[in-house]
Amino acid sequence: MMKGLKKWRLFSILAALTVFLSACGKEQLSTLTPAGEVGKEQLDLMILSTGIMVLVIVVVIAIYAIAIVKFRRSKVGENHMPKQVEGSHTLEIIWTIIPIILLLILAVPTVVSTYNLADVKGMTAKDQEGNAKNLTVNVTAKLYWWEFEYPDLGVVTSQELVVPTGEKVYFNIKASDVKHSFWVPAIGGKLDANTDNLNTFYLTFDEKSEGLEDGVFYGKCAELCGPSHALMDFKVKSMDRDSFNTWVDSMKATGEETASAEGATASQGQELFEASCMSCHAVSGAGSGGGIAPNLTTFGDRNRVAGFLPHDEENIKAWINDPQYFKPGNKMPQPETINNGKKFTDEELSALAEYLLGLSVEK
Amino acid sequence: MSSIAQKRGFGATLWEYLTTIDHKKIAILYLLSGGLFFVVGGIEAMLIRIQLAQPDNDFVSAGLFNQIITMHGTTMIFLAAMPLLFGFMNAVVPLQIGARDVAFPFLNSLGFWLFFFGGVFLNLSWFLGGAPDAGWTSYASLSIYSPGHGIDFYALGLQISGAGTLIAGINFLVTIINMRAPGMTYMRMPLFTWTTFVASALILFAFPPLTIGLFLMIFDRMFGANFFDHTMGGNTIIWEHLFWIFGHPEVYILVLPAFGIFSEIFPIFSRKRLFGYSSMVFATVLIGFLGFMVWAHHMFTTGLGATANAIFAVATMAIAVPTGVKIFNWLLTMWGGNIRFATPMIYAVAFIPTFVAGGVTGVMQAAAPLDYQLHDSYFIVAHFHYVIVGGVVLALLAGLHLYWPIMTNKLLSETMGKWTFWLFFIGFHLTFFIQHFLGLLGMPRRVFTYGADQGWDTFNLISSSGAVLMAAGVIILLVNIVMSLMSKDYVGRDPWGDGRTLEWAIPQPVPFYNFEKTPLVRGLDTFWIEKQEGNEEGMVYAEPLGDIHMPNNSIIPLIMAFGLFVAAFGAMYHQDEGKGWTLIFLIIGLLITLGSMAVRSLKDDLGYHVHKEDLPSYKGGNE
Amino acid sequence: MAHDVHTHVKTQTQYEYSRRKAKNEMQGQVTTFAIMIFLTLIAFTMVHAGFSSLLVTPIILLLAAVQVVLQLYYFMHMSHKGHGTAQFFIFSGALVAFITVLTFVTIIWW
Amino acid sequence: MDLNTKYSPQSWPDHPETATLEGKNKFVGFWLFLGGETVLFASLFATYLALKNRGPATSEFTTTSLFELPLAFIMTMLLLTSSLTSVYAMYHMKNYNFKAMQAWLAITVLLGLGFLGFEIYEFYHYVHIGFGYTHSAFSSAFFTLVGTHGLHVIVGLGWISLLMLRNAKRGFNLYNAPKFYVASLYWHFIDVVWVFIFTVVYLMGVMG
Ligand code: HEA
Ligand code: HEA
Ligand SMILES: [Cu+2]
Repeated sequence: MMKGLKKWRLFSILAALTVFLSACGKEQLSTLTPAGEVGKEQLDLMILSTGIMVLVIVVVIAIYAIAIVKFRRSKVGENHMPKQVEGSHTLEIIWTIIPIILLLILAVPTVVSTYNLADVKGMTAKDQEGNAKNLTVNVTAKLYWWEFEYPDLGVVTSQELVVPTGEKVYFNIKASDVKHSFWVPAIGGKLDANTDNLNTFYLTFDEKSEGLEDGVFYGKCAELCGPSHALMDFKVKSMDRDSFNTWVDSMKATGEETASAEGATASQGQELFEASCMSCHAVSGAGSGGGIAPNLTTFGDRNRVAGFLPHDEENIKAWINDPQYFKPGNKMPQPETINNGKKFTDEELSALAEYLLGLSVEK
Repeated sequence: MSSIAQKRGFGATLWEYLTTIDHKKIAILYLLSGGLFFVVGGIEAMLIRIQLAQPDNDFVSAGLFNQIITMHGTTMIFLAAMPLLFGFMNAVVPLQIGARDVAFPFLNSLGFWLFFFGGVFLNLSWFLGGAPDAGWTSYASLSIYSPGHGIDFYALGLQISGAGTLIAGINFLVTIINMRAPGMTYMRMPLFTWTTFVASALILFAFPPLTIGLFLMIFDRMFGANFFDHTMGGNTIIWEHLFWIFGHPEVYILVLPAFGIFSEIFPIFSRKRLFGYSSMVFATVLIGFLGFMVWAHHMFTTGLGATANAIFAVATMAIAVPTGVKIFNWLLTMWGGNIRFATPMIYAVAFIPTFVAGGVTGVMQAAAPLDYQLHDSYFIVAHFHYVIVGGVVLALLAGLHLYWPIMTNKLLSETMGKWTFWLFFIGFHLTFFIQHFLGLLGMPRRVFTYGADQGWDTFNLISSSGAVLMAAGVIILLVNIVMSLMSKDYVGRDPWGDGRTLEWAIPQPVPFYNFEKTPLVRGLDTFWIEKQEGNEEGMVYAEPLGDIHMPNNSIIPLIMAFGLFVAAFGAMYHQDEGKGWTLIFLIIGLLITLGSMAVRSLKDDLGYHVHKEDLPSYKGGNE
Repeated sequence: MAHDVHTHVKTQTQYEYSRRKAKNEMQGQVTTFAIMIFLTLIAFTMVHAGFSSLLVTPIILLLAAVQVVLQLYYFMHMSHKGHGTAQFFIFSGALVAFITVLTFVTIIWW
Repeated sequence: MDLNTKYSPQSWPDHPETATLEGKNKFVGFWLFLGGETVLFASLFATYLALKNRGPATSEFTTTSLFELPLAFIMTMLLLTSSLTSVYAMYHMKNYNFKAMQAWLAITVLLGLGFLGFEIYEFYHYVHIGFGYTHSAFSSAFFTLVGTHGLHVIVGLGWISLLMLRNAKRGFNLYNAPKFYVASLYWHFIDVVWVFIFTVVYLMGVMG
């Protein structure tokens, strides 16, 4: 009776906790609200292991609580001399066997899932015409930004990964300077970007990101990589296959026509950009990776500046004016070094901002 | 006898401590410097929590934050937790096994001074151009890339103090193997001695990989080698492996002695023999053994492949079994006992649920696919503070209260002890419980700040406020220590009343030669047996009173360690532009060290004898 | 702690006996040495002869292991009594060493 | 213990190295240290194996092009023989024959010096042809592994020589007997490591 009551209480506490947590967690960021098969598999494992662990804790606490209540000195008397028990083989066996069983229950799905999630055979699968069957993205992590190259599609972008929903997307992950780690908490667990080898895995995106708070999933760098490690965020846009195809086509199109700016200010911005920024930043989404600075083709479609600042003119200007202030240690030159020793004037900054905001493939 | 009762001036006392090779005084040196570093590491922790108390905080800058977390982790593990444990091992183990001192008193002192100078060297980085900033794990690509000398301080400082640790480890092993009193078989050794033994064995095998890893890093950074430079054929994963081959056993090096302390406390304060002694010993050895088979669980996301991940996942889970055996044995020790809630026991009682909570999250992380989500998130931070603070630090605090009378012949205040406990304990859970959820909500570790749009504000604030309570607890502890040192309430031998092992049988204050006559051990819990049989003295002896041979004090260990300290500066600075001349420091430093070694080995130092006529229980004649 | 040194003067027979024993042992050591040289020669010759490395590698590693055991047990007297601790720690060290090398040749990839 | 106690061949214990507690401690402590050294060298071997033949694309040095068997063979013979001579030295320590022990130790040192000479020549040669320490990951790993062994040889030589000089006038006592014994253990261990170096680095290297 007592026991049943205790259990019931525990469950209600757990339930309350779950509600509380899902209310707190952000859907675009929390591992507790997975929007992909991989993340779901991991959450299942988490629920299973949490269950086992809660069981272990409950058992320990129960024995423990009884022991310290029943055998306290104020209860058994100052001079009580306990029996000096040596041990008990039966008990020893029980508390060896039961944990082993619990661990086996956890170990089996762990091993199965380890192999499942490492299965990247689909990466090399080809259809009849010899085209890749599945989408592969090459992720290159660089000091504080991310480059996403679609080798089979001839498209490259940065800072915002765009993926189709409902299919496996394969990733080749590598770092170009120091070690980073690629993590989209709401989609699935992470994989390191090493400097010396290529890592591969897959993720699936089951939900369109459109409905989310910012219209994107949040991605993180999860390996300390220098002062601005905390700011090395990226975003993920997931869309249905048709929209994705459209996106790819418009990206490809940016390779043919050089996007010409509309309006006088924007044109001034374009001139400035071509004089000072083009040597590092590309504004064409067609091609392959390896850029020394983020590809800005989709800049107007993004929802953050430099991965973390709110996406508005003010912040763009402030960023260009002093990138080191916002992301210490990043590789973008201060304006003086690219603008003949001078800072950009406010007017020039506005022009650049307007030009950049006009770079878009989605609008 | 009269010779030790003399009152000394400050200078003489200082000199005594600088040259001492007495394990009891070295224990005090370890506790003092470990305590100092604990406060330093604690202040760094407070800075971390202040910075993270609210989103977009700019209390410290990004670069500085990385230095703070690196130094917090490194200081706490290498310079606080381990030395404090060494302090207790030094204070207690020789007494527990009925030995006159450790096997190599001279090396004992050398080990301490190496640790000390290594620690000082590491912390000088704050004042000499910036501390290391690549995390306590110092992964190779970042640490090779990191400008300035921070990482050099890390590599050289840990190299020096690591040498000290290795020496200390070998010393304890030999002490326990060779110096046990007659009758003290392995299966009669108190558990703190057993855990010291196994932890020392882990040190013996775990520190060499770290030594090599650090050397490779030193050579890469200071002498142009290419171990970790992939453009030259190097490979950064080598560092990860070497670090964790050391790093995982390291966590058991920390926690096993902590288990040992608790295994002493439960029987004393339950007035009952430790339940399942032999299985406790077996579990200790097994944990030590398995500890070497699991290191890659820190590298699940490195990309070692499914097979490696699966093997290491299952191996890691296996450690839960022997650890569980220990937990249940402690519970059953209390069961049917007569539990007295003195301060050490409160810590022990609080340790059980806390450590189990930390241990089971460890098992969750061992499930590799789940760890893909948890790795490098705050969940990990929560896990290891639950096991480290909830296991090791609670044991250190418990041990301090428990063994204080052995070291000072006084007790710490119980009232203040309880205040410290409650503040620290509540603060601890407030700080770290919530961090599990921060991790699940996607917060990576080692971030110097986070945006207000990430939904982590409240939890971080709660976490930071808990840290304040912990600090308050520590401050009360410091007051307690100072007040006890100033008081004159001597308590004498066996102040807890239920002491069971030899260290409680020895007269207080402990004479510098420990036991007048080597005791004879007649069973497990030898003091308890003697007490039960009404033996007032608490001990029987294995030999008649005789002259006692004692080693001489020596300043040489300090000088040897200092030489390496000087050499490290030379190694570090000689590559800087226009500072080639500093190579001379490397040479001078090494000469100091080698020279003092030569002096040591050329001069026969045979020690001296305390004549039996001068011993207190000498009654004339030939006994 | 000089008082636990038990020196006693041997009788002539005892003395001669232990001299003889030491001498026999020394002869054994020379044999051991001859075996070690022989093993080394085999190893070098096999490599020199240019057999397939798939065949030779395991054999020379085995020869090395045998040589090391000879060094440890005979030259370093590990076969004598009182070496239990030494054996335990050397073999533990060898185990850790083995695992370390094993991982470095398997899961550090390119 | 008393340094002035004089021993005769008859009163000299069978195991002088472990006749005192200090001796026993040294003996056990040293074996433990060797256990740690095993792991230390294993880490270096492991690193070497992982980095063997790895270098920048331009590097033309490989194990097959660098290593020569005759040199390795001579070095092996020198070191193996020196192991035997140090066994002889310990044999004479047991027999309380100080002069003979010193003589055998002297031979050991000479053989060790010979080994070292060849090693220095080898290193010098590699550096000379452009395979220096900083040349590639392979070179760093090679020099660090073999160099650490070489450093052990130097330490061993220094140690044994110092012991010989220091005790030349004193002869045997129970204070220095463990020291001689432990130094000889060290010397054997250096040989143990070398057995793996010649097998793993040179023999397996020549095979490619
Ligand atoms: C004292 C220190 C200590 C201790 C004792 C432990 C104990 C354990 N640790 Fe922990 N760990 C650390 C310190 C410690 N750890 C540190 C510092 C890190 C992070 C380093 C860094 O990255 O900076 C870390 C990280 C870490 C990771 C890597 C996470 C990651 O970075 O991705 C993993 C993964 O497997 C892990 C697992 C475990 C396990 C399984 C145990 C087990 O030993 C726990 C066993 C105990 C129990 C399970 C509880 C009692 C048992 C029972 C009551 C029986 C019944 C139980 C079951 C059936 C489950 N630890
Ligand atoms: C023994 C090990 C140990 C101990 C005891 C602690 C203790 C604490 N640790 Fe930490 N911690 C680590 C080992 C340890 N830690 C490691 C290894 C890391 C990883 C580092 C890395 O990522 O590389 C880490 C990282 C780490 C982080 C994550 C940083 C990050 O990833 O960004 C945080 C954040 O909350 C934290 C907090 C704390 C707190 C609040 C305490 C508290 O328990 C501290 C309590 C102590 C005090 C509060 C004492 C203060 C004393 C005073 C204030 C008195 C002052 C008085 C006078 C001067 C007279 N620690
Ligand atoms: Cu671990």
